[in-house]
Amino acid sequence: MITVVLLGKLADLAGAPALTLSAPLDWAGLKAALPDALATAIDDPRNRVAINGALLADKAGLQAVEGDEIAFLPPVSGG
Amino acid sequence: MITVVLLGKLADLAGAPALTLSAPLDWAGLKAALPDALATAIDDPRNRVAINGALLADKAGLQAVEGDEIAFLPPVSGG
Amino acid sequence: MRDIRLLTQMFIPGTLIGPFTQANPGLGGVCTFVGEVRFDDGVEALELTHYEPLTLPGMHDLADRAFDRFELMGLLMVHRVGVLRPGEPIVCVSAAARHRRDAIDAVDFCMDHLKSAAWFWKREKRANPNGREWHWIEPRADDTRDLARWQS
Amino acid sequence: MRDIRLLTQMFIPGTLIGPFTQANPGLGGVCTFVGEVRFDDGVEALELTHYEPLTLPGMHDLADRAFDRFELMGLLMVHRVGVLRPGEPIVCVSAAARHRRDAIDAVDFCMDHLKSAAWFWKREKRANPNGREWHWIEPRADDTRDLARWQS
Repeated sequence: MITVVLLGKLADLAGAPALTLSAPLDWAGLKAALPDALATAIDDPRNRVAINGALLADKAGLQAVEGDEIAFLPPVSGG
Repeated sequence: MITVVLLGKLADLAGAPALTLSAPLDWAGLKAALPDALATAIDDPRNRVAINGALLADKAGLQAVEGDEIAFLPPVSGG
Repeated sequence: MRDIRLLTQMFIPGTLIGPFTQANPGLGGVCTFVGEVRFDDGVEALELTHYEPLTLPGMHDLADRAFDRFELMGLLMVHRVGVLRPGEPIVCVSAAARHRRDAIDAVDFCMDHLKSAAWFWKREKRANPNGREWHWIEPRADDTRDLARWQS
Repeated sequence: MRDIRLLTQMFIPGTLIGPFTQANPGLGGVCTFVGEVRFDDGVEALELTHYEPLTLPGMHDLADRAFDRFELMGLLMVHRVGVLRPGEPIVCVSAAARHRRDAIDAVDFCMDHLKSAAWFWKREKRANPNGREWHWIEPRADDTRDLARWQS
């Protein structure tokens, strides 16, 4: 299993703060497994993606395996 | 009587934090009544002069009468 | 003295700053900023979410950069997460240094980065005629501008 | 809330800042700077003289300018005079505002002016092989430069 953690308003798009998906997943597989609105949102360059706590410089290169945690991080809120 | 208050290192030049002089005094009279070193120091534009708590823009225009307080203010100390 | 924390409960800044100051003997100055949840019209609560694997390491990273950039003796950086009510402290940054410029600038630097570059997401609960709703707070242009001051 | 004081006795900044913060409900942030007498080699005491008819009015004048220049809710400005020992607080400036930039900049502004443009004279008592002597502290170029930042 792969856990997807959704931060900020991306959690609203998913309707939940976390999702569980089957391993393994590449970027295309991940998007196919997500609700449409969320799949579109994570392509937006302002939304960052981390795997196991490390930000991805190249989202499309994502390779997630069993036990991994993926996080979707929208722009942080100012003060 | 006129009180002369000496601040900072000007008090060292006078040997006391305050002096008492006879009224009235103009700038020349004041300088004549002071020890030489102090008379020279108060001509230095970095040393300011106040009368009754008001800074003088033009020291040479000083006119002090009975009961006045003159203050000699060297540059303030930075932190 | 370096003290970096995420807190899930209400805190009283004075209880942190006294011991922090004591822990940096020989300092010349301490600058402290405390941010509180403002009483804005209709806002009943503020919720801060964070992403644990990034947020605390990000704060430590920011502290490293502050120590590199300024001559500091100590740095305290405490940030709340969870649900806060108006008037509660949300952030406290305190810097101790031999000289005031380093202390003041370090606090300014840390605050600008915590506001715009740290991994926090905020939403506020607002009362309106139809009840209460949570609204996400968007990044502000001001905060991005503040951050740009430190790029040189 | 405006609180400007010259103190002749040791003070504890925390006892001033708590009530000051409470006295400005609705604030977004409070910035505070506390300066202490540093433990410099051989320095046993610092004496601050002031000239009453100019010093306190000068601090009020500075407060007026800070209120004009920044959007402040409150300003606390407390300065010691008399003889202080290393480790004792010498100055405390605290600014409360809706936004952090005003609070931080107001403290910075007041500190720069208190250091270079307020009517205080300092001398320190130093121990040397021949005993103990008082030495006047001269203005520093750094302080004049800091002040020039606010001329624009």
